Amino acid sequence: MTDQRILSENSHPKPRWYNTIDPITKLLMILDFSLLSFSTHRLLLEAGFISVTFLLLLLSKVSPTTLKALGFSLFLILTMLVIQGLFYSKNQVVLLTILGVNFYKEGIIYAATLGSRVLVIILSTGFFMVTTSISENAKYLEQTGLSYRTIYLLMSVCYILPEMMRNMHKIQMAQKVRGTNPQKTLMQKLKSILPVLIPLVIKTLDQSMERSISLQLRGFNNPKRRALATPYHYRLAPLAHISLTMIAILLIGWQIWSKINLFL
Amino acid sequence: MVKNQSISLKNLSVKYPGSTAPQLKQMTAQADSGQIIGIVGNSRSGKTTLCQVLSGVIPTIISAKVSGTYTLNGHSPVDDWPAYNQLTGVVLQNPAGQLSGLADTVADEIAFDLINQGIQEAVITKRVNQAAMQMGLTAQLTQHPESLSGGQLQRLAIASAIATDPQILILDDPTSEMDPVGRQQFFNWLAGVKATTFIVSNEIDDLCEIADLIWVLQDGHLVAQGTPHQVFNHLSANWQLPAPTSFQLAQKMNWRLPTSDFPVNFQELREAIHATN
Amino acid sequence: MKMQGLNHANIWRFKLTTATMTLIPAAVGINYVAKALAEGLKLPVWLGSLGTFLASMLAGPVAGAISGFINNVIYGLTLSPISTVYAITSIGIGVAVGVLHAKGWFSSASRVFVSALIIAIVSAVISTPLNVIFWGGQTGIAWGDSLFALLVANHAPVWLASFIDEFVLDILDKVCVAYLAFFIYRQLPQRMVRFFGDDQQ
Amino acid sequence: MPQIELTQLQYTYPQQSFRLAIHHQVLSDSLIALVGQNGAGKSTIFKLLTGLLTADSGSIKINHQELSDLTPKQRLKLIGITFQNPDDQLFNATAQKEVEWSLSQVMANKQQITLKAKAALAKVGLEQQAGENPYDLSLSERKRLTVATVLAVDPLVYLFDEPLMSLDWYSKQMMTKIFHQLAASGHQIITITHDMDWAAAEFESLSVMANGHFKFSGTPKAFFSNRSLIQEVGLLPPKIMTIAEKLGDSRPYLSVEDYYRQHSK
Repeated sequence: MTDQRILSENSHPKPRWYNTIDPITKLLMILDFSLLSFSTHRLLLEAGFISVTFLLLLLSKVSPTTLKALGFSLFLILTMLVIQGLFYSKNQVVLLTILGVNFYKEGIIYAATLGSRVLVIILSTGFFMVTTSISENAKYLEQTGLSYRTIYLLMSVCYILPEMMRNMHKIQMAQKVRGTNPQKTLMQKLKSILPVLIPLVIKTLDQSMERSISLQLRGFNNPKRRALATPYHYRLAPLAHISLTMIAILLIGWQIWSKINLFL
Repeated sequence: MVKNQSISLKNLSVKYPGSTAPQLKQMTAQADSGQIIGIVGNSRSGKTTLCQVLSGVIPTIISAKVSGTYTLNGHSPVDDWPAYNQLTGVVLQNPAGQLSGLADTVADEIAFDLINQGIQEAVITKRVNQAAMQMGLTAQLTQHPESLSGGQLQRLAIASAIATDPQILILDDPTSEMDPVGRQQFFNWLAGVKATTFIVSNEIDDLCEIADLIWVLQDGHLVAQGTPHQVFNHLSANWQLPAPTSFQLAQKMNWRLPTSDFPVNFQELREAIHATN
Repeated sequence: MKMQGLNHANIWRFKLTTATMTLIPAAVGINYVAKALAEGLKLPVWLGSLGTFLASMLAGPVAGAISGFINNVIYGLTLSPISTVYAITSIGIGVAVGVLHAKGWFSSASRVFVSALIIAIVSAVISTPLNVIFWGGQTGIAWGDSLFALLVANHAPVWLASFIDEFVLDILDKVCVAYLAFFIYRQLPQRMVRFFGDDQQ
Repeated sequence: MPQIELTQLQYTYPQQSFRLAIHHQVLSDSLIALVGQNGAGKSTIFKLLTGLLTADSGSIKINHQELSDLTPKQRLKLIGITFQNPDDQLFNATAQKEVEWSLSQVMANKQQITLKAKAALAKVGLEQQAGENPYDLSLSERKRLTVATVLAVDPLVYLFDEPLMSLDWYSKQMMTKIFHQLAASGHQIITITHDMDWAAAEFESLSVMANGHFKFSGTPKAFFSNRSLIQEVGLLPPKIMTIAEKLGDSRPYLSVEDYYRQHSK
């Protein structure tokens, strides 16, 4: 959540090209790209989707969080290539042999297809992650008519978390100077997190109680509440929403239709 | 003396479900609108519960058994709470828990109450700036609320409460995390406030300078009410409260007012010295 | 105010009160912090559902399910995109904990173990198809995946191998989380339990 | 009498401009109030003394022993600390167990632990609450409980960070009494506080910090005589001095008692 945090702090004055795309359009883009990548088995097409989403990300900005997410998935994809290349149940044709171990073509292709899909999702979500701030999302969602309650549920954790992390740090310090027993077994380690977790949970829940009272005192559910304007001017939002939704419906419909055709 | 008793509590009792003893017991008290009422007492004496009743948090948000009658400035916190709530500004004990949870800047945070009331944006900006100025937060308006210190968070909570220009202010220990200079500034500001103000505080000296009335709570009972002068001239050891510094000094030096009472704030202290010499 | 104990018919009645509204993001935050703590201590478990457990125990299965759902959506949109799809698993966990807690299966240490088993099964049953769709059956945890590789190499069906991979990981994780939640819940002050529990009545 | 010696001590927080730099400072009085504005470096000193932070350079000696040479257990027995917010540390099911937990870090005898914990709770007036959930206690009581966790271990040096903050009067009186008892029995107490009335009236010595340096160390009387220094470090004199000044008397007074003594001569 660190990147969104930084973005929200310096809400910069000059809008870049991606600021003219509204958050819902970006979310629908994630959906469409994911559906596209799931509707094909052709690796060439997948490579195309990866390139497009990667380009989107490059043209906006690359953040450490996205890189971290990518790094983790790339590692998993690698193990997938190994496991499936070795043991996939439909393996027949040997693709290559390393140190006398056979890697099969079918398994490698299967793993590559799955891996590509994952990458498309990560890259398209990464685009959303780096180009919208929490407050922009919150304001836009409220403008589109979502209730403050729902927005609070979805967004406030991003605001609470930094405070929780700070509290956790304070608690860890306070417990450290009271002494810590050496831990070896899983049981000991689990016990050792209780001195941190219990104060943290109680503090966090206490704050939730207080916030719940405070929000009501401050009149958040007053019917007169007016949504704030978003910082950016969005272009063609309704058109983008309709067309992207149509694409999504078509893709899902096509998938269902081809599945039904299998049985006919 | 004829009093316009527009704050009136009659036999007010409060008991949380599941607890054995009531938190407030048969409280009866009066005050005028526009007065500053200092609420003092030891911990567990019922100060926070009283603030919650006065703001309507009990029983509207926290369930509890409430009996007796109470009205503030002619309004009841129970009859139409949303309407009553618009008349009040409330600051709770823990400043961090009062943040809206969805504001990027101090300005947005102060504006929250105003946005909820559907006020025009131009008016909001003006009110936010005013409230921030009164609490000395103008330089922090564009900062993230997270970056504030405990004392600054308390001032932010107060700024948010006064931005809507409430008739009634309810402040539960609003200076606990402020440094001495900040606390002094706050009490100087409070002295000039027009709204009816209830303030819970351990700062006896400051309360005696600015409060019109002091309510002393002990174990859920209202054991004393009156002007700071009356209350501290009849201080009981059972209440476990300190006397104000002026009082302690005058008592040591035997500086008495013409009524032979001791002074409780600086102005009275000067009178007492004058009367003694 | 209802004073007698558990009323089984009531646990599904749900209204998003303000108390629950502030509880849910806190639960998501607890999930996140617990996960970070487990990673920091290099524990072989995730602990990332601790907040969901507590939300279910405090405010019922629906609150827990929403916590779980939002947890994965937020996690997916900010840190790890694929975790969004496991929102379904989190919903399952939230519901299972809420029901088990309401039926008294979190009342003693021995009962908690049974609860943890049931929750682990629920979690593994929902996660397995997702693991197969996205990762060919793997979980991404080294020793679980080596088990998976071993099973697949010995011609076990992918579904079974994947379920076993997920379940062995889940059982350890859910037992740990269930006991942590059990200890923490017992230590919560009564005013807190009452405040968040009021919603169910 | 314990003695803390800081020599050429330097510490810089990563990515922050604040820098602590202490040329040479000896803290040897038994009751020391550490005062200064927010960000002056008071908490940093505490964190360095408890090993939560490691200095970039320089040395910290407690009773001529280098702090970094101590084992964690030795350090616990030498130096104990309570923080501002009691809720940052309480996690046990009862007050009694909370104190016992701290004791179990330095000793093994269960029977002794139980007895020592009971005695510590009695010292802070919580013997009646021994079986209660710490979070069911009031804030003042919770704060006293954290003091009991340190009292039980009985270190040579006590560090208290804002021990009076949000305490009621009764608890403040009790805390003051405990401090004096500790000092009388050969312990050293260093307390961070914003409460100048308390620092002036009850403490033997004041150490004043500003911008990461020690600006003053000496008696409260000497410090409060120096008005320009008080202003320079951003502090206020005790209330009694403000009252006296408004009455046209600008001499330093540490308490009402002090004023009375000087005027009845």
